[in-house]
Formats: sequence, C-alpha cells, structure tokens
Amino acid sequence: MEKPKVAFFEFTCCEGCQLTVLSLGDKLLDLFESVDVVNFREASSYRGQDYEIAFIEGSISTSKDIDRIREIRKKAKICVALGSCAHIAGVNAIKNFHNQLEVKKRVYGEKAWAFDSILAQPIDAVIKVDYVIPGCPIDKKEFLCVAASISNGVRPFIPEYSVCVECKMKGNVCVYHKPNPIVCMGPITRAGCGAACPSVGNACEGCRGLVSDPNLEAYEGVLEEHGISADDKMRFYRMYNGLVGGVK
Amino acid sequence: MKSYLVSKGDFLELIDGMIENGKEVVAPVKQENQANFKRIKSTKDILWSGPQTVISPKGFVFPQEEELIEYEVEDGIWVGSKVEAKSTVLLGIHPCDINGIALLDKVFAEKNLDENYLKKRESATIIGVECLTPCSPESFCYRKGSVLPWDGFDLFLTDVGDDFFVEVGSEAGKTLISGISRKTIQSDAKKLKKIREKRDNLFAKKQRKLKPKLEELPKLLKENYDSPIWDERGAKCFGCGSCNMVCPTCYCFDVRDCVEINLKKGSRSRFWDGCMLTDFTRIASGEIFREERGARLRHRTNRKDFYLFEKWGRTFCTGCGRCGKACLTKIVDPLDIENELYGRKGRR
Amino acid sequence: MSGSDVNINIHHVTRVEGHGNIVVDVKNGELKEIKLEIVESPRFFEAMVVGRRFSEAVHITSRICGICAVSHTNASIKSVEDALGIKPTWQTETLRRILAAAEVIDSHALHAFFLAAPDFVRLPSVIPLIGKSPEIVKIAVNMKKLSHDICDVIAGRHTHPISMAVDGFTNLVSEEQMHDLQAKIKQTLENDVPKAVEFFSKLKIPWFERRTDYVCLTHPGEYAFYDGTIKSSETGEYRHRDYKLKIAERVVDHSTAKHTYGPVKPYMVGALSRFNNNYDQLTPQAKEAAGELKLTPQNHNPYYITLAQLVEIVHCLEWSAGLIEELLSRGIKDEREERPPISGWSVNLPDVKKSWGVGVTEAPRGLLIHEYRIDDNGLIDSANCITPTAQNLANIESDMRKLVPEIIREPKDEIELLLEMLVRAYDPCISCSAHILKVNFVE
Amino acid sequence: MTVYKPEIAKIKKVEQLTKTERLFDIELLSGKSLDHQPGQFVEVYVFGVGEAPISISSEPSKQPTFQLCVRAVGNVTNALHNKRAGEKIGIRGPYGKGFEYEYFIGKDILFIAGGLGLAPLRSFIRAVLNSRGDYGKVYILYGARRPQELLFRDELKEWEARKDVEYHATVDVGDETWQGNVGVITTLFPDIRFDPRKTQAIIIGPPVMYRFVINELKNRRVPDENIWISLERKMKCGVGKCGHCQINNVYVCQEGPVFNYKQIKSLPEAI
Ligand SMILES: Cc1cc2nc3c(=O)[nH]c(=O)nc-3n(C[C@H](O)[C@H](O)[C@H](O)COP(=O)(O)OP(=O)(O)OC[C@H]3O[C@@H](n4cnc5c(N)ncnc54)[C@H](O)[C@@H]3O)c2cc1C
Ligand code: SF4
Ligand code: SF4
Ligand code: SF4
Repeated sequence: MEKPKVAFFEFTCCEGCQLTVLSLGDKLLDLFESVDVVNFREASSYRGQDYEIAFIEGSISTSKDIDRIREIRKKAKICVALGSCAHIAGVNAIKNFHNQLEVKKRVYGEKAWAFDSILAQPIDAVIKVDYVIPGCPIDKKEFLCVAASISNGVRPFIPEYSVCVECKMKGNVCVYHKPNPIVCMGPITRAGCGAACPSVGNACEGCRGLVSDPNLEAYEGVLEEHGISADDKMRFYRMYNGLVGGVK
Repeated sequence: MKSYLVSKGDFLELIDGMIENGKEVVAPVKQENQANFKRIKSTKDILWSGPQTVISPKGFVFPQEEELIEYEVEDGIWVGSKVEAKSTVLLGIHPCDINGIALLDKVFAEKNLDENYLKKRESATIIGVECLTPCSPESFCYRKGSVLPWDGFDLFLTDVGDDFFVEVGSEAGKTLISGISRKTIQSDAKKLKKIREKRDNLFAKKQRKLKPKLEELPKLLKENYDSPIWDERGAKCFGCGSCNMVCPTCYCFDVRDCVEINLKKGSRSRFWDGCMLTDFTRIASGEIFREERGARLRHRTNRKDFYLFEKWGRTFCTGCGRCGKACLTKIVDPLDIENELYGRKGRR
Repeated sequence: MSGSDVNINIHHVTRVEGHGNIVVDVKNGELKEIKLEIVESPRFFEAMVVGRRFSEAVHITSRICGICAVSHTNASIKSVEDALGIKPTWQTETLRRILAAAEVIDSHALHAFFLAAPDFVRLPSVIPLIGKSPEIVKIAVNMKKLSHDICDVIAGRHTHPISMAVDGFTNLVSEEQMHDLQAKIKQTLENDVPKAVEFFSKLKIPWFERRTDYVCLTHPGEYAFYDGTIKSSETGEYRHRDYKLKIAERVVDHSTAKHTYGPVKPYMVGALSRFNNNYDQLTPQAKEAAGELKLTPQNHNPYYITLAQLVEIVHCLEWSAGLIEELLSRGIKDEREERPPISGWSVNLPDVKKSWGVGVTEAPRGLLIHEYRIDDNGLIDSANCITPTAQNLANIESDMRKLVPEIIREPKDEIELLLEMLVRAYDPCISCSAHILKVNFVE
Repeated sequence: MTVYKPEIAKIKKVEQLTKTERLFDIELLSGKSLDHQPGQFVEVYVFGVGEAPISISSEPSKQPTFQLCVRAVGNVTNALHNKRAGEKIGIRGPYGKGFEYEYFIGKDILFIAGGLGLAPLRSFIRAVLNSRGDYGKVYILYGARRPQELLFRDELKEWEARKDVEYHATVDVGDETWQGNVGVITTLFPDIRFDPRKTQAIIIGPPVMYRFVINELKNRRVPDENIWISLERKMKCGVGKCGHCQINNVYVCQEGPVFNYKQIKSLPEAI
C-alpha cells in the first residue's frame, strides 16, 4: 500500500499542536514510518507541494492567510483542522471582542496601521474542513487515532459526549464539589481529552468546543447557583467559545 | 451461610500479608473531600466509613475501557479474543455496591455469557463492610432494601467493637479466614442484631423517605409513562451522562476499533456508555430514537425501577445516591422522581 | 571578491517556531540591507488579557507559545503574585523549578537534536536522520519523553500546563510518582547523556565571534532559571521591577515582533548568556560536559548556543534530580485546603486592590518578562510581555551584519546555510516573539 | 473464544445491485453453514473499522455460503463496499429472532417490503417460494423511491412472472422506463384482495413506513397477531448486553428484530 502524503501547516497560533506531534515519542517514529511527511516547516526544510492530507493549525487572522489557506485546500484531498485555533479560533478570538484599532494600538502604538490583522476566524470560515481534531493543545492519543483512521479511509471517532463522561470514568471529585469549588465547562464541552483539566483539579475551559446540543440554559442555571455574574460568564465562554452560536 | 468472628487486628494483618505477597487489594481511600477505590499498599489507607467514593467499584469487573479482541493483518488475518483477569481483592465494599455487582452478575451471565466480565468477576474476591452510618446526604440505600447485601460477596464484615462479625458468602471466603476465625455464638448474634436495629433506626431517621412502596415502583413508573415530569426535568438535563457513569448498575457500553498508525495491528474495545447521551441511539441515517432528554431520563429511571426490576424481580437502583450527587442540575435522583410522581398521583 | 552582488531572500526560515524571513542585499560588495523579517501573524495577547480577572491571565498567556508554555505560565503567575504580595510555599516553588527544568530539557532537546543537528550533517530534517543516526534521535525522543512525563505528573501536561495556579497547584503529586520520575532522570543521566555529549563534541561548529552584552537572571543559590535578579554582563545587576529602565522596546517596520535594546546596544539572552554569566553554578556533570564540548565561559560565538543548550540539559537533569530528592526528604504535603490555589475560575476569589507586578523567569530561550496592572475589581487593566526571541532579534541582525562581510566570498548557498544556521542557533521562537505586547504603559 | 470474537469469513462474490447497494456472497472459513432463520442478522466486522448488524438476505440453507445486501451509509458499510472478492471479513451470529416458518405453513402470506427492507425479507420470500406447496396464497408488495433503486431486479422479474405469486411494485417517483404504479406503498393495497384472518402480513421497511402500512392493514381488519414487522435500532454487541437497541424493556437483538405486532403494540418506543 502506498503511504499517504501528509503535510502540516500553521496559521495564527502557538504551534503547540505541531509540537504535540513532535512530542509523540516512539509513536513519532512510527508516524514517520507509516506516512510520508512532505511538509512540516517546524521540523523540516523540505517543502513538498504534493500532499493528500493537510493538517492545518491556527486561526485565520490576516488577509494574507485567506489566500494561503485556499491554496492549501486546492492541493489537499483531506483537510484536518488541528487544535482549537483552527477549529473554533481558540484564544485568538478573545481579541474579536475588543475594539480592533485599540487592540492594535495597545500592542504596536503609533505604527498600528502597518499591521495586517482581521478578526480571528476558525479555518472553516474560509475553506471546507473534512475533520477536526479539537483541543488546546490536541491530545496525543486522539491525534494518533485520527491519523490512523484517516489513513485507513475511515471517518475518525471524535466523541459527541461531554467531558463529564471521561471525568467520571476517572473517578475525579467534581470540581464543583470541592471545598474550594471551581466552575467547570465540562457538562457542555466535547470530550476526547480524557478530562485533562478536571483530572488535575482545574476547570474545563471548553477548549474542545461545545457538544453538538449543549443545554446552555441549564448550564447558566448552574453558574448562577455558584454566584457567577453575567460578566464572568461571558469571559468564561470567551476563553474558547465566544464564536459559538447560541452563546449570548 | 455461616458466620464467624475475627479480631480486627488479625484481619488487617491477614490482608497486609496478602498485599506483601503481591496480591492486588483494592479498597476505598480518601480523595480530597471524597473517596475512591484504589489499589492499596497497606490497610492503613483504607477508608472504613465516611465520604462515599465518587464512582462505584464496578470498573474492577467491568472496566471503563476494555479490549475485547485484537487482530493483526500482516500476510493473512489473525484475530484473538482478549480476556484479562487478575486475581483481585475488593475490600471495604458497601452493600449498595455489592448489590450493584450482584445485579451485573445476573446480566452478564444471561444467555450469551460475557466471559470478559465473568472471568474478571471470578478472579475477584469481594469483602464487603456494613455501613453503620449513612455515607452521604444523597444516599437512600435503606429505602431500597439495600443496607445489607443480597448476594455476591465472599465475606461481609460488620464492626462489632474489637472484632468483625463476618458473614461468609462463599467457600473461598471461608478458606480465607479459616486460620483466624472462630464460630459465632448466640450472644454474638444478639449483639449484631442490636447493632443492626440501631443502624436501622438511624438510617430511617436520616435518609430521605421513599413515599411509594418499594415493590410498587414498577407499577408507579408504568402508570406515569406519560407524566409531564419527564419533560420538566429533562429540560434541565445536560445529557452529560454523569449519572450513568457513577451508577453501580449501569452497564451499557459502546464498542470501538482502534488501529495502530501502521494499520497492521488493531483492537476492538468496549467503553462505558450511557443512555442519557445524545448519540446513544443514533443510527447511520441520523435518526435518534430517544431524541428528547426527558425521554432519556424516563428510560434511565425505568431501567432502574421498572424494566429491569420487573425482569429480575429486584430494583436496579441500590440507593447509593451517587447520581443525585453527580447531577449538577439535581434532576436525576430516582427517589426524588418517584416521590414526586407518587405525590402528583392519587394523593392529589 | 569585491564588487559582487549578493541577494538573499530566505522565505519562512524552517525548523524554527513561527514564520521569519532573512533578507540580505549586497550591492558592489557593499552591504545595503540586512534584516530578519518577522512575518508571523500578530496575536495581541497584551490586549487579550485586558479586562480579564487576574487569575485568568495564566491560561491565556500560556497560549503565547507551545514550546515554552511552562515559562509563560511561571512568568504570568509570578507577576500576579508580585502584584498581590503572595509568597508561595517552598513546595510550590520547588515544583515550579522542576517544571522549568523539564521545559528546558524538552525545548533544548527539540532544538539541539531535531532542529539544529540536521544542519551539521547536512540533512534537511530529523526524518532522514532517523535512518542515519537512529541512536541520537532515540536519545532526543527519550529526553523529550522524560520531560513530558515530569510535566504530566506535576502540571497535567507540558504544552499549556493545567494545574499551575497562583499560589499553588490544583493537584497533588504523590511521593511514588516523584520517585519514579527521579529514577527515570537518573537513567537518562547515566545512559543518554554521555552518548549525546560525544555526538555533539564531534560536530564542526562554524567559526564566528562577536562579543555582545549577555543578559540573564542570576540567583545566589542556584544557576538561575526560575527566579533571580537580572544580570547584564556589561552593566551589572538590577531588580526585576526595574526592567524598564534597562530594556527598551521598539516597533520596527519589518517585524511583527518588537525589537528590544539594552541601555546601550543589542544584547543576547538564552543558553549562552546564562552559561557565560552563571557558569560557576552549573552542576558537576554539566561542567564536565562543557569541558568535553570545549565550551568555556566567555564564549562569543553564537553558533555555540546549541552546545550551551546541551550543557544546560545535563544541568537541568541533575538539578531536578536534586530538587526531587529534597522534596522527598521533606515529604510532600497537601497544601490545598489551607492555602487554596487561586485558579482562573475559582468560585471564591480573594479581594484585590489596585496593584502592579512583574514576573521574570528564564525561558529556555532566555529572559521572559510579564508585567500586569490590576485594578480595584481584580481585573487586569494593562499588560506587557517581553519574550526572549524579541530580545534577541536586534542582536541577530547585528551578528549578521558582522558575519556577511566575513563570508561574502563563499558560494551563495553556503552563505544562505550559514545565515540560516545562525538564526536557528538562537533557537528563535517566532510565534512567541510576535505576541509581543504593549509598548506604552497607561500611566 | 468469547461472544465478541468474530469468525473469519471470505467474500466470494460482490455484485452491484444499485448505486448504493451491493450483494456479497460470503463463506465462513470453517466451512460450516450459518444455519440461520429468515429475519436473523449477523454482525459483520471489517478489520480496523468496526462492526455493523446486517440481515441475512439469502434463504436458510446447509451450504456454507450466505448473502448480505449492504447499503453504503457509514464507516463499516463503506469499508465493506471497498472489499473485493477474496478479501476477508469477520462474522458473528446469526443473532436475533427471525421468522419461525413452521408457524406460517399452510397460511396465506402478504410480504410488504419498502426499500432496503427487501434485503431481509428476501430470505423469507425465497424460503417460501422454494417450498411453495407448503403455503397458501403468496403476495409480494414492494416499494422503492425510484426505479433505479429497486433491488434484485432479476428476481423481481421472476416473481412477477410466477403464476403462484401475486407481485406488485411501486416507486415514489417514476421515470420514462417505469410503467408500473407510482406512489407510496399503500397505494398498492386497492389492487389486492386477501382474507385478513388467513393472511399473515410481514412488513419490513424504513421506520416511517410501518405506521401507514399497519393502518392500512387495520382498515382491512387484519388482526394484530397476523402482522409481523422487523425493527431497526443501533446495535453494538448483538448479544443483549450493550443496551443500545433497547425499546422500552425489550432488547431488539434478543427478542427481535422480528416482532409480532401484538407484542410491540404496547411499547410506546417501538414505532
Ligand atoms: C437488525 C438489523 C439488520 C440490518 N440489516 C441491514 C441490511 O441487511 N443491510 C444494510 O445495508 N443495513 C442493515 N442494517 C443497518 C446497518 O446496520 C447500518 O446501516 C450500519 O450499522 C451502519 O454502520 P456504519 O458503520 O456504516 O455507519 P456509521 O454511521 O459509521 O455507524 C457507526 C456504528 O453505529 C451503529 N449503527 C449505525 N447505524 C446503525 C443502524 N442503522 N442499525 C444498527 N446499528 C447502527 C453500528 O454499530 C455502526 O457500526 C441493519 C440494522 C439492524 C439493526
Ligand atoms: S469536574 Fe467538570 S467535567 Fe468533571 S464532572 Fe465536574 S463538571 Fe463534569
Ligand atoms: S440510580 Fe443513582 S442512586 Fe440508584 S444505584 Fe444508580 S447511581 Fe445509585
Ligand atoms: S440527569 Fe443530570 S447527571 Fe444525568 S445526564 Fe442529565 S444532567 Fe447529567
């Protein structure tokens, strides 16, 4: 069987997802053996233009990005959004909720005008995305499973259920039930991370995006019960899910 | 079966000796402000009473994730079934959880034997312990007739002071304590009876009441199939599945494949699943047979106290109260639901 | 050959974090232009944290960089703690130190083995290196795995650590886990380190020297990574809160990363600066490695940064093994009930007054500074963040300006390679540097 | 050997029936016959992809080969469509309750198939036609969305030609080649006459079809116990454990997929 040709590309992001791939350990060597990595700027000087599967990391946040990602889409058979930035615009979208000129000025002062910057968007705002590997950063195990599924010609499994499922499976004390409670987005967030955050005692911040049918009304009831103000609530949603429909 | 008396010191020594000899002993240990079942290094770690474990011990016989088959596809195909079982002592198991396992025993041994479960189950020694105080404000085991084990234990301990009063549920259990036990005499039985009377009184006072009669629950739920309560409560449900995961008697599972990146080796595993989850009944055409969360809540409740109750003659909710605690929107507690149904009905 | 024209335009330097271009223009043998363009999309983190509660900044600023996320987390937390006047417990700070060491190991291993090493053996990437020197690649994989194991245990994961919070950790490590880690660290020191040092000692390093100002943290008790005062080899030591007196940021046209300058001129941060300034505090095995690599303090060849990184890997292994030893001898305590860590979304947050704080730490690539101003409601009203790569950019350009005339007679692709290798030697984290924050403080 | 381990089987032949359906001839490597009842199903395993419950489309036989008619709709079914003759798959089963045909002997039978429902029904139809003398009158009603979507077209012609079978077909949307009835399956009812008390009506089709067809049968005074249907639900284990296929208190994989209408009428979740 011919090895699938794979490329990695990054847009606006911290490149933590590609680094996660580079940190697969022994499995990284298996990956390099099983697929033909033709483009991986972070790890290689070789830049092949002939690829079938494109893993795309990062958000669209400059006008130049739009042309570049369209080019990639033209060449690739399968485009996979890698990580929150590509999937739901990630933390990049936080700036969308500020005054845009102000944002630029805060960082670049008088020269703000010189910098190309548009509202941060997930890549599916510009191109058709075949599959998504959610997370900030992606989960190593999930990446491998998805990569294997795709090279096997199978639609990868991404859980539809909530983070609470995985959190409970691990037997964690729910962070809402601790002596110093923390509010957690687990009940409405898509699982697949193995409840990484609550498992070490912190809140799920929703980096994998919401489940397909989140009950936001019920969720807001829970937040209210814990004395979370409307402002707090919005900031919470706007860690990762500011762009999600239904969040008011 | 027979009962014996074993001094606590002897018993703990026995267990510690087993641990030293490499035996896997699992018991509840403290975890922050709650508890969990873990492999212990010494009996000192055991939490004999106090906060309940977050999830039931069912995972030790029916793991969260378990490989069922494995295969290789290099020149030809090879498939093997995978049944793993390692001899384990489950120690300090409360009656609600012993009963949970006893129910799973029935289910997995029905018709098509589930060897993955049964082998693990055979390799497990269950040493239960009687609860003398309620473990959480949510529990209602007394109301479900589940303060004592129905079946499914090897030994069952009751703290009677310096000794454990030990009920023996299997030959293996009997052998285990043969060196340190002495037969009980009438006064011991009397003492036990007293302790249990006191316990009953305490539980009757502390635990929330179940208004309908236990044996009438199937009928109550049947009559209330179309009650508005399901949608009322369902409106507040996340479909998060927490209530399924923590329950000692939920046993539904999903099965999924995982292939290695080189596509030559793979396995098929089962994972805990839950009827409260959206895709639980979704088929390829996109149809979801229990679309409404209220319908799912009804199904969950009916499984506990109607369908499976009728089928097996025993409630499938042992009253551990975990789901009531786990549910952040406080809608799932079966006792709550049943009381509300009972209140709305008849006694209007 | 004087009078020649050389025009180099390396688009998107590979094997670095983020996007940068090298532009060199030589007309008639005269250097017209030389620059390192940073074309990474700007991300505006400084603006993003404005309006956030002080406790929320940590998980946002961690996302500045996927490779030095622990350092950003440490700097962010320290800045908040500086503002709030919180002094964390010894246990908390020790765990943070171990995490910092783990990150250095991971980042340096990635750079030295995966990104830089292929240059020395003239390969385009680590992938063909797997076939050529499988053992070396395996060592790097092991070292990276080790540091990820350490981070997984202590902080939940390496990239974007989870449980690190203001004034503590939201999880509790067990002594058993720490024992395991210690055993693994010792194995690496014993098995992998000698082979790695031998491999690098045989590489031919390009010869080039330019003395510059070496800047890093320094600490009386240890080779500083986590904490200390800022030390400049030219102008001496100063307190972290005074950083602005010494460091000026400037927006330049060709870069979405701001450049920084010391009081007099460009300066260097990172492994070689730390090595030059704090050599005496290296662990014995690290000093031994330096000896074998023929690296001695006051080295002025930036291509040697990669070797200094290797020395630091050895140091961090030994250092963290020692820290774990001490942690275990004191016994690990659950401090969470008494001193609840202040995690981003805690329901009960302490009341806060208007305040400001600065957090400095050594990221693998050098000095990292976070500064926040907090208002009376506990919300951040301004932030500044200076990353190591931003500090190095001006220095890299100065190096290139000196280097190009020295190598102008070489064939063009050799010049290109040497320039790319120079940029890569600094291990620039461009994604980091493009997330530079505000210049002017709202005073 | 556990209940979850598939037996290895070989694909002997693949035949494209329509754009989306293929018929697979499959043989267990052990050489044993499947020994199934009409209406039963097997769990088909494609290595590395997963399992799907598929009804057995061929009639019961002592031969080692059996047939599956599969529509490509998702992971497993698509992967199956990519398989060629000679390739190996896994088979578990047969599972579930099918039609006990002794019960039907001597009775009139009205087969009603909608779309892919013909795949399982074909097994029973063929069994009945093979020993035609054992049964009373036989009617076959078959509906598909379009003429191109009709399955087993050669066999349909045979059935149509037979004197001892009353065969009617319809499509929802016709085209120039189609000369038969156009309309949903219930529009075929006025064409047929049958004795409601002597006739056993067997319906297999998409969920939406059941309600209308049962209504029509009720109008024709067919008693509940003379109506049979086969239900489809998500399945993961096929052996009554995983819980997905449950309809109220009934596990489809154990007590179904074939049900007598009387039995499931009281189950609100059934239809
Ligand atoms: C008793 C029975 C008999 C069937 N007979 C046939 C047949 O003869 N021919 C045919 O083409 N199809 C038949 N189906 C439907 C077939 O099982 C599904 O189309 C198939 O499972 C889809 O799987 P997939 O992996 O391709 O789709 P995906 O959408 O990828 O489904 C993933 C998994 O979900 C489950 N699942 C999804 N849809 C269904 C479904 N409709 N029924 C049961 N489980 C499902 C399966 O475990 C499946 O592997 C039958 C279903 C049942 C229950
Ligand atoms: S901690 Fe979060 S994810 Fe875990 S059970 Fe509680 S709400 Fe759900
Ligand atoms: S239904 Fe709830 S209370 Fe009953 S056994 Fe399950 S988790 Fe416990
Ligand atoms: S009932 Fe409660 S715990 Fe169960 S799924 Fe609904 S919200 Fe979650």
